[in-house]
Formats: sequence, C-alpha cells, structure tokens
Amino acid sequence: MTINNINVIDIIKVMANAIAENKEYLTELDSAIGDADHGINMDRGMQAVLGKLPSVEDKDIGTVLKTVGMTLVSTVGGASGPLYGTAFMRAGQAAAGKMEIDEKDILAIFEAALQGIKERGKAVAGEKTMIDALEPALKSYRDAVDNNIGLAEALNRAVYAAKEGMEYTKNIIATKGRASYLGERSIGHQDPGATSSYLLLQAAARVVNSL
Amino acid sequence: MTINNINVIDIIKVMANAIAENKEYLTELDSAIGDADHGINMDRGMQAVLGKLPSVEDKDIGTVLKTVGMTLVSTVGGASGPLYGTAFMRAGQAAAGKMEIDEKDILAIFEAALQGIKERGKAVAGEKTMIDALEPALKSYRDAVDNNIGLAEALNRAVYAAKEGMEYTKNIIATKGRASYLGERSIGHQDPGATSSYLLLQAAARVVNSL
Amino acid sequence: MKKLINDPNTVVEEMMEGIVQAYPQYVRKLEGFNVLVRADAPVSGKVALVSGGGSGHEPAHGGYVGKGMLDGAVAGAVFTSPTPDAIYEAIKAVDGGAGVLLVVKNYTGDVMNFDMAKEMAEMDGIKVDSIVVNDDVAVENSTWTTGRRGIAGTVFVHKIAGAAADKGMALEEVKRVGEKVIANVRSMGMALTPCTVPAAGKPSFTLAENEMEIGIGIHGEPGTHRESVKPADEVADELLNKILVDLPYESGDEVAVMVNGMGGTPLMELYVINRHVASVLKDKGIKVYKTFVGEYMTSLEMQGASITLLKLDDELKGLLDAPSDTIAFKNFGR
Amino acid sequence: MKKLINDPNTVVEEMMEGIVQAYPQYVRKLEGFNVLVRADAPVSGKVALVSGGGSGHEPAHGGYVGKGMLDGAVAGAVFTSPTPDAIYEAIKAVDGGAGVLLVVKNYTGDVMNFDMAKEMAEMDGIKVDSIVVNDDVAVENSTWTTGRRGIAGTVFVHKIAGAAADKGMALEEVKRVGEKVIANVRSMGMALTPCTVPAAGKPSFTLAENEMEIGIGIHGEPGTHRESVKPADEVADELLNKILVDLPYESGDEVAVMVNGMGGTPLMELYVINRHVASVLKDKGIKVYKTFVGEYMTSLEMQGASITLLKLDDELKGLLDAPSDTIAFKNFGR
Ligand SMILES: Nc1ncnc2c1ncn2[C@@H]1O[C@H](COP(=O)(O)OP(=O)(O)O)[C@@H](O)[C@H]1O
Ligand SMILES: Nc1ncnc2c1ncn2[C@@H]1O[C@H](COP(=O)(O)OP(=O)(O)O)[C@@H](O)[C@H]1O
Ligand SMILES: [Mg+2]
Ligand SMILES: [Mg+2]
Ligand SMILES: [Mg+2]
Ligand SMILES: [Mg+2]
Repeated sequence: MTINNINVIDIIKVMANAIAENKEYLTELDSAIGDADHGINMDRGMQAVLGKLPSVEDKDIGTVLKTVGMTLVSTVGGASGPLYGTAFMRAGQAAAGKMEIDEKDILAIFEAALQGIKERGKAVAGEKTMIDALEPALKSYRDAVDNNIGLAEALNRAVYAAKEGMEYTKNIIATKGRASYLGERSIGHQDPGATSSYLLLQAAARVVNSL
Repeated sequence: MTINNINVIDIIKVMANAIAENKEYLTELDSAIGDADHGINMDRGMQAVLGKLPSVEDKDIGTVLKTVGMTLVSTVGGASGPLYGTAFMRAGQAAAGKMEIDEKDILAIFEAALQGIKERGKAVAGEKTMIDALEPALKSYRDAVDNNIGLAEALNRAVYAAKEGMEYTKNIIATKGRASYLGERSIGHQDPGATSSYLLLQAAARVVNSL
Repeated sequence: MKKLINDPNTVVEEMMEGIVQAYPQYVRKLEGFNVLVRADAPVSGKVALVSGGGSGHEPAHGGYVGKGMLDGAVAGAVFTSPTPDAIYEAIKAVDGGAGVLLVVKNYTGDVMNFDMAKEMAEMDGIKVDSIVVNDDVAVENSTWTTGRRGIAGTVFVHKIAGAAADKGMALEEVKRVGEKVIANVRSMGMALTPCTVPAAGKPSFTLAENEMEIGIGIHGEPGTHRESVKPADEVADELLNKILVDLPYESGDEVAVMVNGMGGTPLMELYVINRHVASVLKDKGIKVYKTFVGEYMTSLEMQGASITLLKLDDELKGLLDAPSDTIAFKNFGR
Repeated sequence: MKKLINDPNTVVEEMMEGIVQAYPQYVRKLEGFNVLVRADAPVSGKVALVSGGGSGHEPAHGGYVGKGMLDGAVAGAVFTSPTPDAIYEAIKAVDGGAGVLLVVKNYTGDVMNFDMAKEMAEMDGIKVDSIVVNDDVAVENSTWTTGRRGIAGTVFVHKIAGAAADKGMALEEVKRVGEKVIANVRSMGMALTPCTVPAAGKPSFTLAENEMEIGIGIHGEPGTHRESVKPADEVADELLNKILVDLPYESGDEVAVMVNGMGGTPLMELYVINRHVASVLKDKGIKVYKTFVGEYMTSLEMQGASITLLKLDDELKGLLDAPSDTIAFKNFGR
C-alpha cells in the first residue's frame, strides 16, 4: 500500500484537529508537571501549519513535511517546537522529492524523525518524554513492516505501542525537560509530550485506515 | 455627684477595653465605607494610652485627659487620631488642675471636646461622622444637667442619644471623611467613628453608674 | 490571609528596616520614627520636600526620597495617615534653612495630621508650607464634601516640585510649581481584586469572579461603582473618558502619562493598557511627551490600575526631565 | 481568570506595542517579531547581548534593553521560549560587528531554540556565542538531568556582562565575565499563590489557604515541595539555607543581594524579607555590597519571592556599579 501527497496533507489536517480537540487536555497534563502550555503551544503551531498547507497542496511529500517542520519551529517555541519541528524537517529530508510513499519509505521517514528528536533534545527512552511514546511505536512499526504486515495494521500497532509508552511515562521520574525539576513528584503524571506524540500517530493511522 | 481622678482613670481603662472588644466590629464597619482600619487605629491608640496611665495615676484630671489626647494624636493616625486626640486635649484644658469634677464640669469638658472635634475636622452634624453621635449626646446631657437630673442618669441619656445618632448615620450620605467618596453608596452603613464615640460614652456611663 | 510577613503589628517597622538595609546610599531612618530622610539630609540652603501617608503604597513614599525628589517621607500604619509627631520630626530633620514644603494627599486624616505637624514646626520657627494633591476624578468635586482624593498623580508632584527645589527655587516658587502640577494632573483607578490590610486579616471588600470595582482609591476602599469585567481597552476607555473631559485635555495639548499598577497586577497588563491609552490620545491629537508604566502608588496586593495624565508646559517638561536619583524613580535627565 | 487584557491570543503583541509606545527613547521593536532592541542598535564595534525567554516575566527581558545591559530581548508566548527565527532576527539587528553573546536561561526549550538561532546566525558569518544561566538551587544538579534552572540571577548576568560589553571588552572577555557571574550566583524562590497563563485561563496549580510552594521556577510550575505557610523570616531562612551552603558563601565574602518579587507580592513584603536576609548575612560575616529589592523576574501575578546572592570580586563590583540606563534597571554608577 502507498499513500500520496494528498493523503499526507490529509494526515496533517487530522493531526491538527486532534491537537485542537486535546488542547485543554494536553495543557492540563503540562500543568501537573510542567508550565501548563503544551496544548497551547502545539495548537498554535498546528493552526499555523493549517494556514501553510494550501501553499504546498501540489508539492512533493518531502516539501510538505519540511514546511510543517519549519512552521512548527517558528511558531511553537518551548521544548516541543524545536523537537517536533526538527522531527518533521528530518522527515521531509527523508521523503525529499517523493509524491508517493510505501511502508518502507514511511519506516525511513519515522526513523529520521525520531533520530532528529533525540539529537535535538539529547534524550533517550526512559526519561519521561515524547521519546517514550515514539521509540516503542517505531519498534512495533519496524517489526510489522519486517513481517510484511500491511501499512494500516503496522500503523495501528505503532499507535498501540505509543499508547503503552505514553501510559508508562506515569510510572517513571522525569530526567529531561521541565518535569525533571519535580524529581519524585513527577511520578504518577503522564508526560504531555508523549501524549501529543500518541495523538499525532493516532491521527496518521486513522487517515490511513480510512483509505 | 462628683467623680475624682481615679474614677477618670477607671473610665479611660473601661473605654480602652470597650474599644479592644469592638476592634473587629469597628474595622468591619470601616471596611464597608472606609479603609478598614478604624478599630485597628483606635485600639492601637487606646492600648498606648493604657501604657501611659501609670505615669499620671496621681495627677489632676486635666493632666490625665491631656495625656490621653496627646497619646492618641501620636499613635492613632488617620482621621480619628487628630479628632479624638484634639477632643481629649481640649477636655484636659477644660479640666485643668481639677482633682474632682461634677455634672457642670463634665458639661464644660464635653463641650470643649466636641468643639475641638468640629474645629479640627471642619464638619457639622449630618455629615455622617462621630459628630452625629456626639452632638445629640451632648444636647441630651446638657438638658439633663439643666434639669438637675443626677450625673449617672444624665450620662445614660447621653449614651441613649449617642446610640440613636449612631443609628441615624445609617440613613444619611457621608459628606466628610473617607466615606464621602462613596456618595449614595454610603447609605445603609453605620459610621464607624459615630460607633466608637457611642462606645466611649457608654464606657464612661458604665463606670459612673457603678460608683 | 497569605502574606510574607512576620507579625501584622510590626510589619511597618520591619519594612522600614528592610528599606534602610537595602538602600543606605539613598535613605536613613530617624530613630524612633517611621521616617525616611535623604542619606545626606538636611541639604543646606535647599527647600526640602516632605510627603507621606499610610504604608501599603510602596514604593510611595520612601522610594521617592533622594536627589531631585523628596527629602523626607513619613510612613503611617498601613493605610493610616502618619501622626503629627512623626511628620514634625521629618520636617526638623530635613530643613536646610530654606523652608519645607509638605506634599499632602487629600484625605481628611492626612490633611489634619500634616496640619498639626506644620503648626508644631512653625512654633519652632521653621518656615513650612503645604500643598494638597487631589487628582482623583472618580470622586465628584464639591465644596460641601471632602473634595477629591490624592492618588498616583502625587508622584508627578514629587518629581516636579522636587526638581524645582533641586534647582534652588525658593519655597514660594517650589509651591507654585507644585500647585501647577496639581492643577494639571488628573487620575482615575480601578480594581479587579481587593487587598487585605495585615492587621485586619481579611479583604476590605469582596468582588465576584466577574466583577470589577471602578473609581477606587488607594486604601482598599470600595470605588464609586461596580461593573462586570471588560476587556482592557474598554476599562482604559472608561477611566480616560472621565479624565479627559475633566481638565479638559484637548487636541494640541502635550501630556505625561502614568499607567500605575495597584500592586498585584502583572506589568504585562499595564503595558496592554498603555497601548490603548497611547492610541486614544493619538486619535484625540494629544501628544504624549513621556510615559511611565509601573508600580508607583500601590495598594498592597490589589490587582488593578490607575491612569494619570499631566498636562505639560515648557517649565513642567524641563522639571520632569531634570535628573532624579531615588530608589524607585531614577531619571538621567532624558 | 481576571486579567486586564483584551485577548489571550494577542496579549504578547499588545504588550510589546505598549512598551514601545511608553519608552521609544529606550527600545524599538523589530517589525513582525516580538523582539525589542536598543533604540540605537546596532552599536558599532560593541559586543551585543541578546537574551529572552517566554513572556510573563516582565520587566524581563525588554526592561533590561539599553545602555550597559542588553542590546536585544526576544519574547516568546507566555512562559514559552521564543522561536529560533525571532532570536535570529534579534542577533542580526544588534550585531555591531564585534559579535553577539546570547544569555540563555537553562530550560530545555530555551537552550534548543537559542542553539538553533545561533546555528542560523553563524551560517551568516556572525560571531555568536552563548552562556547558560542556572542559578536555581532548588533543583538538584545532576549530570543525568537537565540541570538547574535559570531564574532571577539572570538579571545580574545581564547587568554585569552588559557592563563588560559597554566597556568595550571582546566577545571572549564578555563571555568570561558572564560565566564568572553564573559561577558565583545562586537563587531560590517560593510562592504563596499560583499564576494563570492567559491562554490557559486557570491557575497552573492550586494551593490551600495555609499552603505555600517552595522551590518554584518562574513559569508557574509547581516547586520542589509544599509546606504550611510560615512567618517571612522562616521562609527567608529556608531559602537562604539552601543558597548559602551551595556555593558556599562564607564569612568574609562580599555579596550582592536581590530580593525579587514574583509579580503579585507587595513591595512591603519584599522589604520584610530583605530585613531578615541582611541580618542573617551579617551574623554569618558575609558583607552586603549592594542590595536590589523589587520585581526583576516575575511570573505574571504570582505572589511569592526569590532570593539571589552573587559573590563579588573587584572586577564584578566595578561592573555592577557601572552605569546602566534601561527601562527597569537604572544605575548612575554608584
Ligand atoms: N530533551 C527532551 N527530549 C525530548 N522530549 C523532550 C525533551 N524535553 C522536553 N521534552 C518534551 O516536551 C514536552 C513539553 O513540551 P512543552 O510544554 O511544549 O514545552 P516547555 O516544556 O518548554 O513548556 C515534554 O512533555 C516532553 O515530552
Ligand atoms: N471631618 C471629620 N469630622 C469628624 N469626624 C470625621 C471627619 N472625617 C472622618 N471622621 C470620622 O472618622 C472616622 C474614620 O476614622 P478612621 O477610620 O480611624 O480614619 P481614616 O478615615 O483616616 O481611615 C469616620 O467614621 C468618621 O466618624
Ligand atoms: Mg510546557
Ligand atoms: Mg479608616
Ligand atoms: Mg485609614
Ligand atoms: Mg513552556
């Protein structure tokens, strides 16, 4: 199965809606262990992205993703802006020139995105960040692709793993980002960035499932 | 009937207690139409007066009252400090040198005190101030003395008139003091200064009645 | 009541100590009195300015003691005017032989206590005069009431009369300049929340979550009326509408603007207000010569703001621009 | 939420306009960006300083733009670090040919965004370096965490590195001085009340009437722990105890003190705290060279305070005393 540039634009739109719908929820999560702005930040960024999409409607997937990344970098701010911005910019590099992508392309794109986040944030799994949702998701997705399971199902498995990773963040102490200042007190609270990562992946899977 | 310097000191003590007991009440009245400090101001002053009383224990009534006045001037502040301070200082002048005072002396003292308040505050009856308690009280007292009614009963009548005057302040607009800034909004609230005046007179009457 | 204090009964004394320990280069305290005077007081041959009032208006008035502003500031209990004896001590400590001007805010208590102090100092042969600031347009001006209150506009009086004294003007001249400021300055304030006098322990009034109080003074008193909360621009309009017509301020006038926070308002909000003030004045053809945004005359932790306009002529502009160096009002002369 | 604003979505832009309209003699705004630069930027041949962070910390950082301190200040959304493009524009606008030093507070977001901007400016051939302030002793310093936060001590970095640049020092030297300040400055804060981000509409945490939060940051984050409210002296002790042992500050040392209000605290209370700080330092034989009491690095309307100590040597003393003329930090050189 492949998806084309129009599908990718659809995915971005559904991602923006998912963030808008969960703006308050993400902010509430951030108020428990951060500074109560993650939903606001992400929504500001995704709304700006929506405004940029018409200008890349007929462009290749690489350009679309790079535009999303650059828009996030210049509108989100905070920690999540450079992180998600870098992720989408790297994803765009990995998809440069393509009008269509298949399971394998998406694997490369996903890998590049996560790698970007890790380099920018100098964090690894287990530090109570978005990486705790994304890394297991990527692993599940890679396993599924290696086993030639279809794109839709592979993405569903990635979403499932992201959800588990997101929930796992409740049990651990934050050692990166603002929540790290809380030490032990961060235990029991779900990481907002892991949650937004789960929501973004879920949005992607939904669109692909509906194709 | 006469009262001596010791009785006057007792009166001042009972006055101080009455103010202390009503500190919150007076402040609450002032918070409705003023700046929520009348009880605090008066109590600070009367407590300082209590501290000064031992030094005038065997002095004449004029000295006692003048000391009370000077202490109030230098510890109360606000509007009530100069007003009550001047009242007691003028009362002290009227009682200068006396170790004992009778109904007539007390009339002269009371007149001097009220005159002092009026001069210092440039206010007249009907402006929703302590004068609205004191002026009717003085009138009742003067009538009683003119009719040769005894000191205790004359004071009781003064207290009764002060109470009526104090209650009357609920019905009128303030045109002097801080409450005047409220205009119509001051109606319905009892004036704190009229209330403290009533309490002071009541304290004096109580002591005399117990003699 | 949540406050970073030790004891409501000693809070003013402890504050005074904290100020002197922080800024000995600016002020010293008179032993036994809550009075701050210039570190170098008395300044010989210069007219001295003394102001004061209740505490709780910080940085007023101690923050304005220093070169080019006040020589002495007398602090009463919270929101309670100081007593004559303390004011009298301040007058004696700052008199440099050229006389002392008292800058009094128009409250019954302040006026009476400063008057008594003036009488005491005059008996000592000190030349004392006083001016009474009454810039608050919220309160109707009528001969049969106490008249208008003095609020944030007082700071312009300190600055400009202080500069006049610093320039060596005689007492009569300093008084004339101070009265010119008073004649040309108008203010009005509002509050989103009340404040709590430490000794009282509870707020002086209550406001619902959707209410604000318009026409407040600076002592936690209720204002002239209560309204539903509105956007900042509309709040600014409401205050400006009363201020502008009062003097009136008209096209072609030049003004200094002060957007003053009541103590608990974030600076961010004061700037949002100033944005609208600037645009309204521009629309009306009134030129803004200089603007001051910050906390100048507060009411403890009250959230709210006041707007002050001062109409300027060349003399006032020159004195407003003159150097001042105090804890809370520094001007390099630009 | 009660605020004097018009719209949470435009509050930062409107604040920026309000600042520029109030103080055109100090700052101008870069078109299209929430960036304030010196009215006379770029200053040719001088190392330029750029700082910034989320909004809501006013007067930081725009209030420190001017002679002797910052050349540019970048404002993000409320409590959200600014984006690289805005920081990049600031760098370009203030570079006077001698290079630009970025003063960054140690938050993941700030560090990443400033880093990206630095990379962008370096691609243009601009010499850029950065220093990261991490003065908050509330947070354990450990190599496997993000490290300590930057809070009010940052203002001393602005002042002193700014003075170094103003004196004509080269980028490397300005950086060395800035890092010396960072090595010698420690802070810790607490809150009696939370604050509300306008776009969030409700407080970022809640505290009971008898609770306070210790070890807060400056973004309305909860602190390291919660306690019953205590008298001001005990609160000051609790903060000082962690600060003093950390560097450590010892008998014979000379320090600058900053008692900083979080936005909603009356100045009165800050002075009460300073009184105790001064007395504790005296008891310990630590000499106070200079004290600053006021709102320097705030969290909107939060009530609370932080204490900062900076250990001084002769070089730092000279630079701390050097003249500065900015909206919120004026020093005549005394
Ligand atoms: N170093 C890091 N690496 C990866 N993710 C991080 C890192 N630091 C923070 N995050 C993520 O960013 C999220 C917070 O984003 P946001 O609230 O928008 O920014 P800020 O913390 O600056 O307010 C956290 O929940 C966490 O998932
Ligand atoms: N001009 C005046 N003449 C007489 N009494 C006055 C005058 N002004 C105020 N008062 C009295 O003073 C009382 C207020 O005293 P207080 O609260 O102690 O002072 P302040 O108003 O300065 O806070 C009022 O309730 C009123 O009775
Ligand atoms: Mg956040
Ligand atoms: Mg009162
Ligand atoms: Mg009072
Ligand atoms: Mg943030």
